[in-house]
Amino acid sequence: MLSWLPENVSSYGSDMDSLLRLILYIVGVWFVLAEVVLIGFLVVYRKKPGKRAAWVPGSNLKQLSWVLLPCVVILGLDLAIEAAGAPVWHTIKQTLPDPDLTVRVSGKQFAWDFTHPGEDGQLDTDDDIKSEFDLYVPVDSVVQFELVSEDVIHSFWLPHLRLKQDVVPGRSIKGWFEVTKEGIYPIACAELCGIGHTKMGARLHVQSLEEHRIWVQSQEPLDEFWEE
Amino acid sequence: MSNHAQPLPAKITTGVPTGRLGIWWFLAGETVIFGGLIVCYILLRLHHPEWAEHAAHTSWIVGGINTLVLLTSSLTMVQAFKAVTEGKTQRAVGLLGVTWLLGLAFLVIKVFEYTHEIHGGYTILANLFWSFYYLMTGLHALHIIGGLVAIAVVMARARKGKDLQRVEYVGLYWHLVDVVWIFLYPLLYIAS
Amino acid sequence: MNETLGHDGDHPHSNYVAVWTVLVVLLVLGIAAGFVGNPVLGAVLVFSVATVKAFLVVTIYMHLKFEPLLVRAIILCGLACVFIVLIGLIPDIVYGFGH
Amino acid sequence: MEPSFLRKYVFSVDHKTIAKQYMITGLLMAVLGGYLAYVFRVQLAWPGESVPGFGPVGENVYNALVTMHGTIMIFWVAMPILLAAFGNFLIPLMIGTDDMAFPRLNMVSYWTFLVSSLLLVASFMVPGGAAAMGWTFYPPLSARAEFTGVIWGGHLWILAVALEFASMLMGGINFLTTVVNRRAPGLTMFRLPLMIWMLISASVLFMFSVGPLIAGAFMLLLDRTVGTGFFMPEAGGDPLLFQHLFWFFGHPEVYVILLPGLGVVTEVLPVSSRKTIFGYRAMVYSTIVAGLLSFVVWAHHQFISGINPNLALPFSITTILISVPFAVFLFCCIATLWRGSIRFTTAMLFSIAVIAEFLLGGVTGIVNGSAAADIYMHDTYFVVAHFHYTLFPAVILAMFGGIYHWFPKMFGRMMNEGLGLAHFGLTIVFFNLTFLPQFALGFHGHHRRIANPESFDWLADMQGLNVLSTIGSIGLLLAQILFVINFFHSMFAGKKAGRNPWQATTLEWVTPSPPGHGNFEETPVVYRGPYVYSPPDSEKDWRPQHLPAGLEGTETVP
Repeated sequence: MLSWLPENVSSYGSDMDSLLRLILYIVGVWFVLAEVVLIGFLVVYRKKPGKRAAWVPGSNLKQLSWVLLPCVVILGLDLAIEAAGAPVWHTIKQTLPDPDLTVRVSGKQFAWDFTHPGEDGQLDTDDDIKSEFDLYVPVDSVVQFELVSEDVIHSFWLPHLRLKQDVVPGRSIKGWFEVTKEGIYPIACAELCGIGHTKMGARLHVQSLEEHRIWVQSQEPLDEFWEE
Repeated sequence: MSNHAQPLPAKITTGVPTGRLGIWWFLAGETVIFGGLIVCYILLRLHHPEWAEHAAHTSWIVGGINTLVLLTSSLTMVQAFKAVTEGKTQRAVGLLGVTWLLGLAFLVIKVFEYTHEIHGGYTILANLFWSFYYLMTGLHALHIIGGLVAIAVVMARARKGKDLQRVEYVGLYWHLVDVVWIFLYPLLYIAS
Repeated sequence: MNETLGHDGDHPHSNYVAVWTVLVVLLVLGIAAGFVGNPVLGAVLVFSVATVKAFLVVTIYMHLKFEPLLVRAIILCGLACVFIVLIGLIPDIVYGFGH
Repeated sequence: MEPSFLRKYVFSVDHKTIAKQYMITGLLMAVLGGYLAYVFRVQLAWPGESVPGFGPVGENVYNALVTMHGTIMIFWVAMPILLAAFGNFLIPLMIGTDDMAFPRLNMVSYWTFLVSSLLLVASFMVPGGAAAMGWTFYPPLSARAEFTGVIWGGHLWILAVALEFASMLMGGINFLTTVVNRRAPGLTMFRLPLMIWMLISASVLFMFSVGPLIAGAFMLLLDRTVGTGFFMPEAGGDPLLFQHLFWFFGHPEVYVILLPGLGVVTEVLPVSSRKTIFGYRAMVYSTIVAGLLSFVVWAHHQFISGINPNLALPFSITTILISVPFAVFLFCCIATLWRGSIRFTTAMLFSIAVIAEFLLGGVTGIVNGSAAADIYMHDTYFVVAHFHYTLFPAVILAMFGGIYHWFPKMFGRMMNEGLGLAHFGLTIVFFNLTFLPQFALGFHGHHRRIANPESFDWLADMQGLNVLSTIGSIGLLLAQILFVINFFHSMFAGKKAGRNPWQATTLEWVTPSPPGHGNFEETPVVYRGPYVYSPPDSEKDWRPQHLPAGLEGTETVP
C-alpha cells in the first residue's frame, strides 16, 4: 500500500513512511492471522452429521489464556507502535528548529495568503512579500511557518511533505518543514471550510538557494508599507 | 455460567422504586448537561480574568435573596414529602402550594433583575460573560418553569389523593434545580 | 408507576428545618467569603461553601445518603465525567489560545 | 377489550410496536442516507456530470450531501435501529417482563424522534438548503450563517439533533431502569444475555457523554441565531472548545452504536454454532473497560486541530489501548466458533461478516490512533474507509443479522433464506468494492469532503479508484432491493414461525411469535446463564434459561 504514497520530499517524511510501514506490517500480520483462524474455524467446524459441539465456556483462566495471551502480545505491540510514533510526532509537532526562513500562512475562504520576509529576513517589516496561492521556499532549509486564519478553520495540507496542521481562528500555530527536493508541490485545505473548500489549493515552489535569493530581490515590496 | 441449575438469589432488584430510579437517571443526565455548561464557563472565565469587571455588575444582593428563596422552597418541598409519608395529604398539598409560590417569586425577582440589567446595557451580546450569564440563568429559569408546571400537576393529583409518590419525584427534581443555583450564584454573582 | 407508599423504598426523615438553618448560615458565609481580599483564597472559600451546601441538599433533602450504592454511583459517574472534561480541557482552553 | 386502531398501531405504548415504529422510521431514513451517498459518489467518480435522479451537484450541495449523509446514518439510522428498535424489542423479552418500566415515556420518546426526523427532512426544503458544515458541525463555520450561506438548514439541524438526543435520553432512562428493576426472578446481572449488557452499556455511555455537547449545542444555537460569540475568537470564545465538547461525546457515541451491533453477534453466534459463548465474563468486563476508556480518548480526533501537542501522546496511548478490550471481545467471538457445529443461516453469515469486516476497521484504527501517523492520514479517505469498515459492519451488517434472526419473533414468520443468501453475498462483495479502494485513495493523500477530485493534479491518476468505489456503492444500494422484497414479502407470506425456530435458549423465544400484549403467559423463572448449548450432561444441544433442573429438554421442538 505504501507505493500509493505520493513522493516524499521532506526531511521528516521518510520517518513518517517507515512508521506507516511498521504499523502496516504489524496490523497486517494480525489481521491476516485473525481472518485465517476465523475462516479456518468456519470450514473445519461446519455442521456435520453426528458431530456435536463441545462445551467450552471459557470461564477459567486456563481456557481464557488462549484469548488473553494474544491480547498481551497486542498490548506489547501497541506500546511498540507508540514508542515508534512518539519521536516522529516530537520531530514534526513538538520541536521548532532554528529557522532559515519564517513565513506566515493565512487561510481564508477560499485561498491561502503567504507572507514571505524580504531581504532583511524579518516578517512584519517594509519589504515583506505577499502572495496569494504561491509559497516560495529554498531547498534544504528549515522553514518555520505561522498559521493564522481570517475566518473559519482550515487545514494546511502538503501531502508530499507528510505535513498537515489545522489553522484555527484566534490562534497562531507554529510549525516547520524542510524540503529536500526542488520542484512545485500542491498545497490543499483538508478541513471543510465552506462552499469553495474543493478548490482551496495553492502551490509550494521549492527553489535552489540561489534562485530563491534572486526571487526575493526581484519582488516589489508591499505598497501599504510604503505609505507609512 | 455453569450448565447446572443454581438456586435462585433471594432478591434481584435494587430495592429502589422504579419511578425514583428513573428520576435519578434523569437527574444524572441533567447533571452532565449543567456540569458541561458550567465547565465551559469556568474554562473561559479562567482564560479571561478581565470578566471580573463585568461580574461586578451583577447584584449579589438580589442573587442572594433569590438563593434564599430557592433554599426555602427546597425546605417546603421536602416537608411536603415528609407530610405525604406521614399520611397528611392536605398538609402536603399546602406545602407544595407554598413551594410553587416561592418558585414564582424566584422568577419574578429574576425578571426584575433581567430588566434592570438590560436597561443598564448589559444584554446577551454585551460581552461573552453576559452571554454565559443569560444562557446559564435562562436555562435554569426554564427548569424552574418546568418545575412549576410539574408541581401544579402533582398538586392537582395529590389533592384527590392520587399518585402521591410523585411528590417525592418532583421534589428530587426541584432540589436538583436548587443545587444548580447553589453553584450558579457564586459563579456569576460573587466570585470576582 | 403504580407503586404505593410504605414499602421498602422509604427513608427516615431528618430534621429538615435545622438543615435549612445551616444552609442559610452557609449562604451568608459564602457571600462574606466573596469579600475576602485575596481572590484565590476568596474563590476557594466561596466554592467550598457552595459544595458543602450542595452536598447537604443532595444527601439530606434528596436522601442520597439513604440510597443504595447504584444510585450514588449514577450521580458520581456524572460528576466524574464533568471533571474529566474540566481537567482535559484546561491545557487547551485556559492556556491554549493567546491574545 | 381490544384497543382502538390508533392505540394499537400509532400511539401505542407497547414496546414491540414502538420498536417496529423505530425500525421502519430508521430504515426509511437509511434509504434517504443511501440515496445521498449515491448522489455524491457519482459526483466524485464523474465530476460535473449531472447525476441521474438528482441533477448537477453544486459545491454547496455537495457539502450538504455529505453532511446530511453522516448525520442521518449516525443519528437517524444507527441509533434508532440498533439502540432504540432492538433495545425496545429485546429488553423486555430477554429479561422476562411484560413491558418497559415507563411505557408512556417510551411512546413520547418515539414521537419526539419522529418529529426530529421530520425536522431534518424538512431542512432539505428550506431556502438555502440543508446544513453544509459537516456532520461534526465545527464552528466558526457553523456559528455564522454567512460562512456557508445556509441559514435555516443549520438551525433546523441543531434543533433536530437536540430533539433526537432528548428522545434517545428518554429511551436510555427507560432501558436502564427496566433492566435494573424489572428482571425476571433468578435473572442476575451475570445471567443476562450479552445483548442486554451491550444495550445498557451503550445507554450509560450515551447518557454520560452527551451532556456537555447538549450544553455546546445551546451555545452554538445562540451563536447562530442571536449572534453571541461562545465559539468566535473575536468575541473571546474558542472554536476548539466546541471540538472538545463534540468529541467528548463523539467517541463514546461510536461505542453507543457499535456495542448493540456486537451484541447481535454475541446472540447469533452461540445459537448458530450450537456452542456456549466463550468467555462471557471476559466479554462483559472488556466492554466495560472499553466504555470507560472511551471517555478519555476523545482528543485523538483532534491531533492536528491545534490542540496542545503535548496532549497528543497521552491521548494516543489511551486510544491504542482500546484495541486490547476489543481484541479480547473479538477473539472470544472467534473462540466461540472453535469446535462448534456451525449452521450457516443468513443471520449467522451476517454476524460472521461483522467480525471479519470489523477486524479490518479495527486494525486500520491503529494507524489513525498513532498521533504521528495521523498527521498524514487525518481527514483523508483512509479515515473514511476506516470508519466505514467499523461502522458499516457494526451497524448495517449487524442490523441485517439481527433482523434475519429476530424477524420470526417480530412478525411471526420466517424470512426467505435463499433471498437472504443472495442479499448477503451481494452486500459483502459490493461493500468491499466500495471501501477498499478508499484506503488506497487515502494513502495517496486524497483529502475528504472535496466535491471534485480533479481540482488537484496529484489526485488525477487515482481517479480510477474513485470510479471503482462508486460502482461498488451503486451495487451496494441496488443489492438492498433484495432485502426490501424479502422483508415485506416475508412479513405477509413467509413461512409461519413457531415460538423458537432457532432452538435458542434466551427468554424471548419462550413467548409466542409474535408475542401478544404482556409478552409472557406466565412470568418466567430463570435458572441459568443465557447460552447453554450442547451441555455435556444432556442429549439435547440446547437448554433454555427458564426450565428448572430435571425438566430440561422437555420443551417441545417447534
